[in-house]
Amino acid sequence: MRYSPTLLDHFLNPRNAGLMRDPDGTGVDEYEGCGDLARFFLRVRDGRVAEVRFQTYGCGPTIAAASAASERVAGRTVEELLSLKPQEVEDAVDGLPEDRKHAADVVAGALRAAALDALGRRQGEVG
Amino acid sequence: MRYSPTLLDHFLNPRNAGLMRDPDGTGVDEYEGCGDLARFFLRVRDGRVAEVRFQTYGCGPTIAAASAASERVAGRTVEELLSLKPQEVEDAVDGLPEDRKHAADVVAGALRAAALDALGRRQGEVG
Amino acid sequence: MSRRVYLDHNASTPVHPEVVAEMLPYFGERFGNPSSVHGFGREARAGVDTARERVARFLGAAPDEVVFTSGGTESDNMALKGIAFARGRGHFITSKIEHHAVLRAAQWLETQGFAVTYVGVDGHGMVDPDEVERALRPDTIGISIMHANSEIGTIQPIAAIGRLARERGIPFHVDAVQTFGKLEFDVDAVGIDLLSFSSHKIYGPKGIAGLYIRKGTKMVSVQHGGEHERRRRAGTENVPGIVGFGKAVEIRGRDMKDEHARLTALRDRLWDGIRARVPEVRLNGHPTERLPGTANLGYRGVESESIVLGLDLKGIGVSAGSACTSGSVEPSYVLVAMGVPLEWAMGAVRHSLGRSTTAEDIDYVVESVEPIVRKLRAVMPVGAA
Amino acid sequence: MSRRVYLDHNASTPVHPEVVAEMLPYFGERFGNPSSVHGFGREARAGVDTARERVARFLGAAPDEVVFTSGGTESDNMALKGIAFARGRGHFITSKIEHHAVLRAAQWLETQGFAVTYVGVDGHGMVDPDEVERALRPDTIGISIMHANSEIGTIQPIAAIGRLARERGIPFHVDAVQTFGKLEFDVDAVGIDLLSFSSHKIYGPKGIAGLYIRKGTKMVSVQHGGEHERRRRAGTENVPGIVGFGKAVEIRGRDMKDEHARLTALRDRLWDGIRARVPEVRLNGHPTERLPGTANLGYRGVESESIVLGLDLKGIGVSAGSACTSGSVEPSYVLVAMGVPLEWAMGAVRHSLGRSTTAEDIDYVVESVEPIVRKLRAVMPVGAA
Ligand SMILES: Cc1ncc(COP(=O)(O)O)c(C=O)c1O
Ligand SMILES: Cc1ncc(COP(=O)(O)O)c(C=O)c1O
Repeated sequence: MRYSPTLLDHFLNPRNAGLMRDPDGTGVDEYEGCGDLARFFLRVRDGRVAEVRFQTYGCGPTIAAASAASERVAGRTVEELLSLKPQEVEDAVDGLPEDRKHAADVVAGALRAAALDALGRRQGEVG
Repeated sequence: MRYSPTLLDHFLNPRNAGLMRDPDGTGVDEYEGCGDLARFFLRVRDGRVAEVRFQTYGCGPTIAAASAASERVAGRTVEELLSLKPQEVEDAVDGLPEDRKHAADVVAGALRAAALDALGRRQGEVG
Repeated sequence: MSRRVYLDHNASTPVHPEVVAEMLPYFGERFGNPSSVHGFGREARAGVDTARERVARFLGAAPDEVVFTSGGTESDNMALKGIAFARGRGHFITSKIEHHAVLRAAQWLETQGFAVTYVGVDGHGMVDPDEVERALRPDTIGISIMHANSEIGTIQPIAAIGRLARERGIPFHVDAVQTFGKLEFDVDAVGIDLLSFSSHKIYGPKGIAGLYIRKGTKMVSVQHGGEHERRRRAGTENVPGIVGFGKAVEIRGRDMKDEHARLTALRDRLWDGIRARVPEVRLNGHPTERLPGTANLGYRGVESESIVLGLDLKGIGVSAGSACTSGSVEPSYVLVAMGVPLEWAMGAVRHSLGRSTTAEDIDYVVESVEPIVRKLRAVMPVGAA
Repeated sequence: MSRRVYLDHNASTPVHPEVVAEMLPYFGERFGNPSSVHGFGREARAGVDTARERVARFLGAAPDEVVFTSGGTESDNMALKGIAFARGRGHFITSKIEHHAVLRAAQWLETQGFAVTYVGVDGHGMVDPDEVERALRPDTIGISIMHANSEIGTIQPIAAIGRLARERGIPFHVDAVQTFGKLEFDVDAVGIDLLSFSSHKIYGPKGIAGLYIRKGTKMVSVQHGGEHERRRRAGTENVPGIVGFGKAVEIRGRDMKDEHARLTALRDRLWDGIRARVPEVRLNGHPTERLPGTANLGYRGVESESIVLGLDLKGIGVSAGSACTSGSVEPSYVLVAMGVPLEWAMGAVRHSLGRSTTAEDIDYVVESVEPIVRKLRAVMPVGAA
């Protein structure tokens, strides 16, 4: 099998999958040319990620990466999330084959977008 | 094996191979484009073939065909020999593969040539 | 993963034990080069001759009309290029849903100055003979239409196309890699001049296939070298492969009919079982004119590779209609040509059944598919695809 | 015919029992298509990967520089045509004694507008690197020189030719079908860009071979279709063949050196034995720079096919230097290029030794040859040839 046990576990039993009502931030990323898509929803409390939800369309690794990342980022500050690297997402699923690296890209991209959205809304509130 | 037992026997133990001193007729045939060559020597008594000798250069079937034909034609009249057909030579070795039919051609050709030569000499003597 | 179910017979098949047994002596004992004139060579040659006769008998052809090649891909390449280079210029007609071996050979011929028309297909993946007729040009030198497509299994009206070709004296090539040994047909009745057929799709070994070339068809060889295969395909013959192929064909002649009925029933059991449990699923391909063991199912809004992975984790081997290679998911060009909407095409999964497939296997697959698709749909954004 | 002696290893070899054992599981169990992503496909892919690594290690190459093909003939065709069509026009240099796979591919390229120079050889069958240098043109796009000739075994000065090619940035192809697994060499040290090598000459199965392509070499594929072999050779991989080939190469890495010494001694025993008993016999090929197991002997005035037949009837398999096909005896083009006089060339017989060859075999052959040649000479017209 070209995928790690961790990846397969997240693929078979995705954590935090689904919609979120009234999120504090949402973000989407799509892989250029590829149908793969990830959408993240964040609930933020005291500047930290209190709850994460996601939806994805894509091959197994994308689903698994989204699930693993959703666990990994819980509790972080929104600012930290702004600089989330694909490598960290890849590490969360114990590696990705060369031709599936885009799974980490699209998940990290969607999470950064969601963090940016949350930050924007907060500043909106403050301002 | 693509050759008959008869052919192989003649190839391994050629009958009547060799030169003949003062023959009454000799004939050669060579296969066009192919190095295969047969030369026959005839001793004629009372218009009939009393003794045959041959030399050949060529692949196994040619040697065998020459040997088998040398036995087959002994006792025939020289006139009969003039119309010797390749098929009869082929029959004498119990058949030839398609790509070795020329063995019968070259042997029949050389025997006909030897018969013609013998006939010419006889007429020369008479005239 | 205790249970394993292989439903990818259109990709490749396990070699029949009788075939392996037939091949074995040709590795260590009858190992000669068939071109050698000595006894060792003749033993090998005899094996090749027997196999050629078996294949020819199956096709209704003469043994010297059969050329052995290294695979279906080579056969297709040889057919198209052999016709093309024997004529130097001209126009081909083929279809949009041919195997890549035909399509890419045709595309390459276009770079060499040949012209090609690619006819389309209808919603069931069927070529229209009238469209082939309309595509004919005065300089048409070849028509290449596959017998059945590997992805959807739709069986083409090759007899009608063969008539067109024959009336005009145009060589007709049929890629029968997916039907040879599965359907009965006769090269004369159908008017076929060249026919590609392969071993590893019918329980023979990989690395061996054939091209039928009707006597008198103007062809040149495309692999140059020694004078093997009556100067039509250079290279030392793959003797054990040829011997095994011949045996596989012989076995198919024996088993084919019963298998046809059995697989058709199992294939329908699969489709009926899945559509009873899973919403928004469709059958891609022709409802009746279809390979007995092939069922291509499209799950709306789901990505097919994730279904393949889910089934793989249950020990089930099926293949995805779309392929995600290095980051770009391409829907199948066959489904696109059929006009299958993208949200269905991206979720296409091919099940292809074979000798070993049982009703229990099918039921296991049916039960496994349902939760996988349900779970995948649960993580998907609505209307994403 | 109780005793059987096979001295035609340059034509083909029996598959090593360890190789057969390695292949067997890939017929019935690990039968998947390596392109399939599921478990059945991955098992097959793993076998292919291991074999590729074994071959690469033997060559001193990277695994992705190795492409598997269906035979030495295909490798040679792919090398020449792949270079040619990647460039569209240009000039090749090759030799007059190449295998037909190279010669006829080159001749075909001439019909497609490419130019070819065929350099000659000396009396030992050796190409002169200086002649290759003189043949160079500004538009030279490829040099193809074989490593060792199958008929005479002469080993070419490929390192010197490789230097010439490298200095000018011209791709250098070496047909190593007869040396791969028999001689040690390193593609980097010799400056080789493309190398043809084959399985059935080294106790691997028929129907599988390879082409080494140095990274960065501009090449196009010549068999079009799917994206196998990193898009360089379309067609489902011959998995058992590849696996067996890999094993055969591994075994050669282990046995090659000892075999080299053993076969050289046996080959010399054969030559010494025959020339002591038979008058007017010569050795064709280089006295020292020669394949260990190859002895091509010429019997003056005798027709070689009849010697082959005579030995065949004693259970001995050797091959004729001249071939009588459908009524026309052609002396070997290799011997002709070497300037061997016709009355010697027509009587050339090749003995090629291998793993199973023993000293007893050699002595049996020596004893068998003498009476055969003597009898044949007895029926021959003096000075006929
Ligand atoms: C219709 C068709 N043609 C050609 C091929 C090519 O066969 P191979 O990959 O064995 O060369 C296939 C294989 O899937 C096929 O299905
Ligand atoms: C030097 C050389 N090149 C190429 C080939 C062709 O190999 P194959 O006939 O296995 O395709 C041979 C086979 O004898 C050979 O000796």
